[in-house]
Amino acid sequence: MSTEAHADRISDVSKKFGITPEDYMLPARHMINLLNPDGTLRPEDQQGTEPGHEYPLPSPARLLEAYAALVTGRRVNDQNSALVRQGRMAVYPSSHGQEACQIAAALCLGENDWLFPTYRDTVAVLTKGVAPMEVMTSFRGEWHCGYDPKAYNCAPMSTPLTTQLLHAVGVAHAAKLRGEDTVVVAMCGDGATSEGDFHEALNFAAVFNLPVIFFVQNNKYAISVPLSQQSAAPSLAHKAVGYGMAGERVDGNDLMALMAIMTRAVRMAREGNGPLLIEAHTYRMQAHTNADDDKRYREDSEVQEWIAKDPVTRMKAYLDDAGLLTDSTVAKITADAESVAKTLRDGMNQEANTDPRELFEHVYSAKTPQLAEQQAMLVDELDREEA
Amino acid sequence: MSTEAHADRISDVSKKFGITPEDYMLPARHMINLLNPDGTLRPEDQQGTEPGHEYPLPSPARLLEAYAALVTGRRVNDQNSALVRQGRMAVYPSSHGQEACQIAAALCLGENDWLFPTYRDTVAVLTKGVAPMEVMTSFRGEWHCGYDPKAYNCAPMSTPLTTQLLHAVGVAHAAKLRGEDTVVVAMCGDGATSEGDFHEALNFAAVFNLPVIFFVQNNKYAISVPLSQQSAAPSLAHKAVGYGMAGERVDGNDLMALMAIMTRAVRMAREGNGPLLIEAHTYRMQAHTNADDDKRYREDSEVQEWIAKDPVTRMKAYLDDAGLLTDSTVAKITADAESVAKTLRDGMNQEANTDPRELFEHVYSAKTPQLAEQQAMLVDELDREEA
Amino acid sequence: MTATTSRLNPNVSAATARAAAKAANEHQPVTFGKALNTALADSLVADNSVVIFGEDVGTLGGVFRITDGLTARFGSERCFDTPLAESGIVGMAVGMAINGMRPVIEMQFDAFAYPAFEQIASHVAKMRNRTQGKLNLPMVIRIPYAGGVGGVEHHCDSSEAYYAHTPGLKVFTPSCVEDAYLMLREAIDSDDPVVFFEPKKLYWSKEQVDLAQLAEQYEAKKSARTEGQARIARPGSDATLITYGPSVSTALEAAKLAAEEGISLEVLDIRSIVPFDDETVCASVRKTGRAIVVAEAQGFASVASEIVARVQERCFHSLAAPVLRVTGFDIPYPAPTLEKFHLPSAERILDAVDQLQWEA
Amino acid sequence: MTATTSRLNPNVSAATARAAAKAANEHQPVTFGKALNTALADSLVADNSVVIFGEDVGTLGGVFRITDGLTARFGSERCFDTPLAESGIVGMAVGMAINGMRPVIEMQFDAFAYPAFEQIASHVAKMRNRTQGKLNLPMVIRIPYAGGVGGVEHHCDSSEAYYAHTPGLKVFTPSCVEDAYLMLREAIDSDDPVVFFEPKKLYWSKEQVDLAQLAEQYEAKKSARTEGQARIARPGSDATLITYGPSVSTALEAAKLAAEEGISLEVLDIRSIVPFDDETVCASVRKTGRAIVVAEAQGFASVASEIVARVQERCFHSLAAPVLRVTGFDIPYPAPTLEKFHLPSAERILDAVDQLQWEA
Ligand SMILES: Cc1ncc(C[n+]2csc(CCOP(=O)(O)OP(=O)(O)O)c2C)c(N)n1
Ligand SMILES: Cc1ncc(C[n+]2csc(CCOP(=O)(O)OP(=O)(O)O)c2C)c(N)n1
Ligand SMILES: [Mg+2]
Ligand SMILES: [Mg+2]
Repeated sequence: MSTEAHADRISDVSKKFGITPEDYMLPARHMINLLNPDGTLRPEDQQGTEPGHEYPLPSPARLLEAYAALVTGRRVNDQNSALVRQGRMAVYPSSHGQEACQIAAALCLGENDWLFPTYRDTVAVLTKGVAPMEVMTSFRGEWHCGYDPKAYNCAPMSTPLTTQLLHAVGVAHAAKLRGEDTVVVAMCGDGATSEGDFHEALNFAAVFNLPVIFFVQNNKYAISVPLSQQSAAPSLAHKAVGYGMAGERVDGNDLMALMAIMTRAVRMAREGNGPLLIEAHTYRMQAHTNADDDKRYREDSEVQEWIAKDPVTRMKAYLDDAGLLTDSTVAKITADAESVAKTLRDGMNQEANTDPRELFEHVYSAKTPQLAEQQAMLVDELDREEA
Repeated sequence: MSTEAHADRISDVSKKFGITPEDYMLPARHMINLLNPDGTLRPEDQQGTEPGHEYPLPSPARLLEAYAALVTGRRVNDQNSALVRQGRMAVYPSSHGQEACQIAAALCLGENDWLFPTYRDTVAVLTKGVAPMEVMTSFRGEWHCGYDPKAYNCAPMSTPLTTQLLHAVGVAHAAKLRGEDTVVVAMCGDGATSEGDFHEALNFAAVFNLPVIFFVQNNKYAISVPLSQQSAAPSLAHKAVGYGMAGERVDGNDLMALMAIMTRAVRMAREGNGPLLIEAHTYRMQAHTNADDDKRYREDSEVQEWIAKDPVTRMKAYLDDAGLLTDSTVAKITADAESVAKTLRDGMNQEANTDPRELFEHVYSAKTPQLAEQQAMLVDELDREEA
Repeated sequence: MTATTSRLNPNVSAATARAAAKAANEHQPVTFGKALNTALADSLVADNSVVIFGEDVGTLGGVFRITDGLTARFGSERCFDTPLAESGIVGMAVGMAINGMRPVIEMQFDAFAYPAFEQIASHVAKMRNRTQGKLNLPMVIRIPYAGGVGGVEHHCDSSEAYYAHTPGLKVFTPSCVEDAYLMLREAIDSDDPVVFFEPKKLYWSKEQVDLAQLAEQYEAKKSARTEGQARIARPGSDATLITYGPSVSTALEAAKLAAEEGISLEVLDIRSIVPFDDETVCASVRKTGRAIVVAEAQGFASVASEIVARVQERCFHSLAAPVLRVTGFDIPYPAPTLEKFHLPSAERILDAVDQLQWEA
Repeated sequence: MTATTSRLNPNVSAATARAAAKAANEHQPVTFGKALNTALADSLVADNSVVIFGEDVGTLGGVFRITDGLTARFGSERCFDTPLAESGIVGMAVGMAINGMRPVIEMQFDAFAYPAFEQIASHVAKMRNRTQGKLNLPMVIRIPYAGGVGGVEHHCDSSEAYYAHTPGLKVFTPSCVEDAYLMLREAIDSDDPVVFFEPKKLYWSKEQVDLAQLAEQYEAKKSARTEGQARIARPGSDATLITYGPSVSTALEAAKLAAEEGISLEVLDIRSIVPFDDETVCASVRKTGRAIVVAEAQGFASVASEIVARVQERCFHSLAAPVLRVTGFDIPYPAPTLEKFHLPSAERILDAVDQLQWEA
């Protein structure tokens, strides 16, 4: 049913752009990059755009909104890392350096649109609107994901790599069958693209012509394994054509480019043109998690090089130059970020609130006789202990 | 370690061809096709070849050898289908119409090279040299694959779809580590390309720069599901670039084109240029197996159209025109095919030779105490029955 | 032998399918397969959120024809084919269930569900728990399973233990036509994910059952629940045969033979492996004092092991003999020519009955 | 609580790794992890066909550092990283084993082996049988498993039952430093595929063991075989605790506490789940007349169920009480803050001991 529809869509779109379907689906020859590391706008002929791969610049208001989220995202990353160092949080996979990707991925979605994040996408989840302490629930050692996915249209942060991409496809499929125009962003890392589920998710999305944007944060490492050991492809975005969808590469530390690409991607997906694959080139500035020792597998000099490409300073420089950052704007942005950080500090100082009796409550919609028995045994133990 | 080696190889090869790596990896714009359905050689500008995608014509001797195998392959398919109709074989997934693919895939390999076939690749397995009755063992309801894979460098015909592609990668990897120049052909169908293992196998092969040729027989159906429901890609060969390898489409009913492509592919793989993906366009002329009813999902007229493209008549017409088929050659080819068919008929008339005691013999290298106990129980039952 | 296996090949033949279609005719008995097909159709009618998908379930109606006619009747949005990828099918079902649907998906054969194992074990089973009950996954994974049909390798696994061992999944398996209908409807209406095992050798078995009446009773909530309820398939007093799925008919055959020798065997059809009906099982064993668990799957660390363990934990002092097992051997499922030696047979069950220390 | 879990995070911290490295120092006791690392190194030396691969096992030395230093010492052809794909890793290992290698592969955590389930169940387990013994697969799948380390979801599953239920696989799990070394060497030298479960909470546990001497004994075939051989971890006479892997230490603790109350518990470490040592287990239970099976995994259809079933089948008339189980609950593995309530504890074992009908 829908595949031919999808192929037709691709052919229509590429015709509209005046290029071949193949040229539409293959990524532009160069990565899309609008801002230089120093925050200056790149000359048009160096932005990487070409026919069919052109992305309108976001409005100043939109950029300011994104920048505010970026500052908060950075603050949250660093606050959480501090909480881990202080022993108040069990584990935290920081996305320091990758915040621009996560802001763009989440911010370009509408309220009814869904986000499918991974363990590293705290900032995206926050940006989707989930309350800070709810986002951090699982990292502090509680037993559940902390938020109601349906209240925020945001799935639990997924740990088994790439599995969540298929759930994203399912959510989009259900919406489509009901005639809703829900767009879904499904996130994963460069390493995760090697898993079979990545393949199956992209294929299903294309065959059923579903509005899913697969957003890959290529941060160059999967724990210790560098990209060159993960894939021999010219780029991860080159995988798209093999499913019959368009792929694009973007500078993942360039919030402006990310917003531009994601805005168009969401619009095109919503208009029924099927899935898209976006590969954002970024870098994991810190170790995989606090438990990792990245000195074992990469040179500090490599990390240092990426400091100059930092997404926050880059965006700030642009907005400063453009005269968009008044003192009061800066103050408000900083205060908002601090307020989120404070919420986290205060929240993490509270003891986690967990009752062992709850272990049995949500395994099934109603407790099985077996679980009721096991719960009774535990309750008896607890009662005896208390007595 | 090896990925960069692989990328370098691709870049070297494409440079040698005077094209970009991307153009080398993407399939030629048109499917490679040397012979018309009527057996005439297509004009050079209609063969689908282009720079970097050129395939030297096979020698007459080679073509004759391939044609002889083709005639045998067809005869075997039809003999087996007859044996099924007569109730002398349990099940047979015929490759009637696809024989040219299977001949080329197996015939271009050297003796030390390995073949990884599926359930539909009887003809390829035969062509690799496995004795006819050994090939057919599992289809007649015995419990093992029938042949010694190491004696023929031919894996058991795999049923769980696409899983065997990874085994092929492993065999190539082991050979490479030992410095052997073994080439491996791994076969699967169009439907099987949707499985996660397909993705993982191609990726591993490219990352480790292994001499594996992934040979997809795109026969347009996976049981009842047509290609359009399986993939929205411009072609299955377009998947190659996403792994950093070259992909090519070929007319799978054109034995000359297949031999030309496979000869170059095996040579290039052996020279260390890594894996390749070949998509052969063919058609499953009969039902999925004797148990299937293809009238439920396709029009007979579609099947009829493909009769005109038959690989056997096409090749025969070419060889006839070229004066390569003398009467004595034809007689020898026919006699050889008949002799294989007779072997099958005679073999299938023998009762399958199976001893229930053997159920326990090859589960482990030595029987566990548990299996010894279970075997004793069965032997006791059998003894009592006989008594 | 080969002739027989050809007729019994796991892919249902065209002739068999036509026979099945005929069997739907009112005045004829109904097949197990038709009961499942009707349960699917009735569920599609009853609940707009039910969707059916998998490999070959659309136009073809499934290799066993269990979804026969559903695409034609309900359209390709309610019953459709997917690309060939089991993890994809299960994963997409998870997403659809998150977003308000009740997916009923088919794994073509038992061993072909293994590629989906991560999705099932790490997500289907755990999503509700992970979200404190905020996301429930009302989905059914249908798996044609077990042997006795002359199927080739990978087509006859009894894989129920893998799922029964995984907390968060319910595991059902019907053994008669009425249960095929009722249990599938219950599974689809369940708010929990159900792995629904269909003994493929029963697809063509027939019984005189009025499906329309059953549907009416079910929808009026007048039919008895099957979840967590074992069924006394045959009452008896001397020993209990505890079994399920494809082995129920074998156990009944054994009980009939035993009766001829004056031994009265009670046969329990577990039906719902998870949740498990300790009550019915223990009541029977306490009454008879002897028990044998019968199942096709290899015995080691199996559902049969669990039943033995539970029974002796709970009924120890009522037991006159150890609880015995008659199961498949701990070997890969054998090919057609040998499966009869592997599967529990009435004779093997009776041998076990003989070992129940009657002299004591 | 969170502070504790941070220290015990499943990804070994840099500090822990340095501590482990120090522990290798001759005059210090040896960690379980170091014993595994040494077994790998010694196998690489002893047999050129041994190759080690998986996610992060190369440069990093594995997230638990079990492969630490192997790439540096043996080169990246003997120990190397793969792309992130577990089915790929297992499938490639199958091919390498077909072509003369002895692959030793690492699944990063228990639940991350699930994507490879089809390769393991349909090929690793069955290739020998399918080829009448022509192809054997001498490969080891190392799986760090079980809990007690404050790990997050998917990092603490006890998944041994899935593999133990699958004929064709051997399943080993060491519980002490000496066995870590010996059993891994035996697994690598085995001509059958072995799923090798490493209790991750033991990685940093230390004992005074001379690995060099152990290596010498092993290579001179002077060390006792561990395959199919349970180990009496503590002799006793009143009841038998049957256990393995991470629960052995808990059982020993319980036995110590029981001894203070005058109850003598024998502790059996099963070590080799498949093949199983019926002899040692039954001898002990026949002697004591009472048994409790202790395991971390959820109990339903588990290895513990199997052990209970076997023991009561074989020792029925020696039993003074039902064989009891102390296992994890039938729930998804809980998060760090709650795992202590889920895991078998010495107290819970002693409660079970109290229920062994001593008055009878
Ligand atoms: C199926 C599965 N296998 C292995 C792991 C263990 N693991 C967690 S994160 C990780 C690396 C992921 O790398 P990438 O996808 O690039 O994401 P990043 O961590 O860089 O954001 C691995 C191997 C897992 N979570 N799931
Ligand atoms: C993992 C797995 N899933 C499902 C099946 C059942 N099955 C056998 S053949 C087949 C269709 C395969 O189609 P394709 O790959 O195109 O090969 P063809 O049969 O056309 O040669 C299916 C679904 C299987 N063998 N393995
Ligand atoms: Mg990464
Ligand atoms: Mg096909």
